[in-house]
Amino acid sequence: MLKLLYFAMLREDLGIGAEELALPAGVTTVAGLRAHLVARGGAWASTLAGGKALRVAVNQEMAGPATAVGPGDEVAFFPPVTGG
Amino acid sequence: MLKLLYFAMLREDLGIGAEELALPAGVTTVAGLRAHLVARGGAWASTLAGGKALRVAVNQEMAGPATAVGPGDEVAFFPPVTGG
Amino acid sequence: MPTIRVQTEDFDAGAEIAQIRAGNPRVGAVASFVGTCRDTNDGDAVAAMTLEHYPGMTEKALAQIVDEAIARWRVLDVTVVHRVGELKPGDQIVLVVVSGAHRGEAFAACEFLMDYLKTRAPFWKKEQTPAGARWVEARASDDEAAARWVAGTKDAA
Amino acid sequence: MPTIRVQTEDFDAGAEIAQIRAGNPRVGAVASFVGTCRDTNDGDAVAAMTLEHYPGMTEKALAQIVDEAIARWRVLDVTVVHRVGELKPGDQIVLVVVSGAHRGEAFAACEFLMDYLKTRAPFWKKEQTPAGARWVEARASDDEAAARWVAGTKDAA
Repeated sequence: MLKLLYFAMLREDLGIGAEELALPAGVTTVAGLRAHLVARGGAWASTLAGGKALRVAVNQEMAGPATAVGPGDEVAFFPPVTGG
Repeated sequence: MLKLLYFAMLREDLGIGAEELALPAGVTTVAGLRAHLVARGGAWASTLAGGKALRVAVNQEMAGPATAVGPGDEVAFFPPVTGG
Repeated sequence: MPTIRVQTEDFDAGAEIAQIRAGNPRVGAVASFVGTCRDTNDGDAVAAMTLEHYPGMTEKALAQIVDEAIARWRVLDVTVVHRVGELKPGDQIVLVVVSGAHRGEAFAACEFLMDYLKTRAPFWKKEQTPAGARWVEARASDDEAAARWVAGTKDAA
Repeated sequence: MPTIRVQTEDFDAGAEIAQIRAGNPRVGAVASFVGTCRDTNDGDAVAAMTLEHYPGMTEKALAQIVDEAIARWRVLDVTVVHRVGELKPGDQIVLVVVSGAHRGEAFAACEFLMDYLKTRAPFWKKEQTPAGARWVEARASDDEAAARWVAGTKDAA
């Protein structure tokens, strides 16, 4: 299983803050996971589509498209940060 | 008359913190005044001689050797500052 | 030992400055920064804001940024406090305090911490304006400020 | 209105930071610096120090430096407090607080103020060490720090 988290505008646009997901067949990276979620269509496609400025963390560390994703990982999607 | 002030190490080396001085004949600048004081000899010569890192203020504004000095002025001699 | 806190409560900058100095006579310099909630942003009135964060990752990200600052400059100690939740104009948002023997390192580390925190720590601001609520957009100027430290243009500081 | 004070009494950094923010919702950033008396200098133990100044000129020089900072960066307000008299290790010596809309200007003005104060305001430190009393010598590094602002290498900050 994967633990997926969504923050800030993404959480609002997707209407969900967290979910558990069985690791989809063939998904081994952040890019693969994102493509899987975009394939859900609707808000998922428009919110997570390529070209949107979004950030991904795997196990609470900033990640890139090629970062590996595997069973038990916590993967978070969120907009560029605006604290401070 | 001039009001002369000496601070910090200069005050200690000269053994005086302040004095009133009739404007010496021919003295029109900081450099001239300094030369006049050096001519007193002893600690005056060794403390105010050229080559020593010292600062001069005329009427509480930082001054250079060419700054004009005239009757009623307050002239202060002191080492480079070390506050903060 | 660095102090890092993420909290809804307000903080006392004076107490944190006193704390970082307490009992350490090697401290000669304490640089600090307080970020506060303004009543306008991008030309619009802001009545209130909500600060959301990513519990767990936030603390980890702040700890990494603080470790980086301590490794890069020879500072003695660092305190970072960042608030989350509902804030009003005039409220304090973030505090960074850095102690060192000399001022150059303390100033540089303090500014570095703020620049990195602004681009790397998972916090998001949502503002209440007369036109409704909106998420604050990340600023290119913040990315540029953070990039200065990579380019090394501030290393002489 | 800038606040400039030269005093023998201690100061409260937290109170000054709170004061400069009070009632001004345009403030988004407060950068501050506290300089403290260390227990060593140039390798020698320092048991105490005396800070001498030039009454009258000190206030005037500080006011000029503050005016320069306000003119150069768009900061909202400045507070400078400098102590004189007898100080012990751990005692606070100087406080500079700068408020602004954004952090870049506040940090730059605060560091500029400290660098200029260190080379232009008529204060002198005399230290008590095991080998006797000595006047602190001006540091070339302080002149260099002040010169950076003339060269303009920090203008981008």
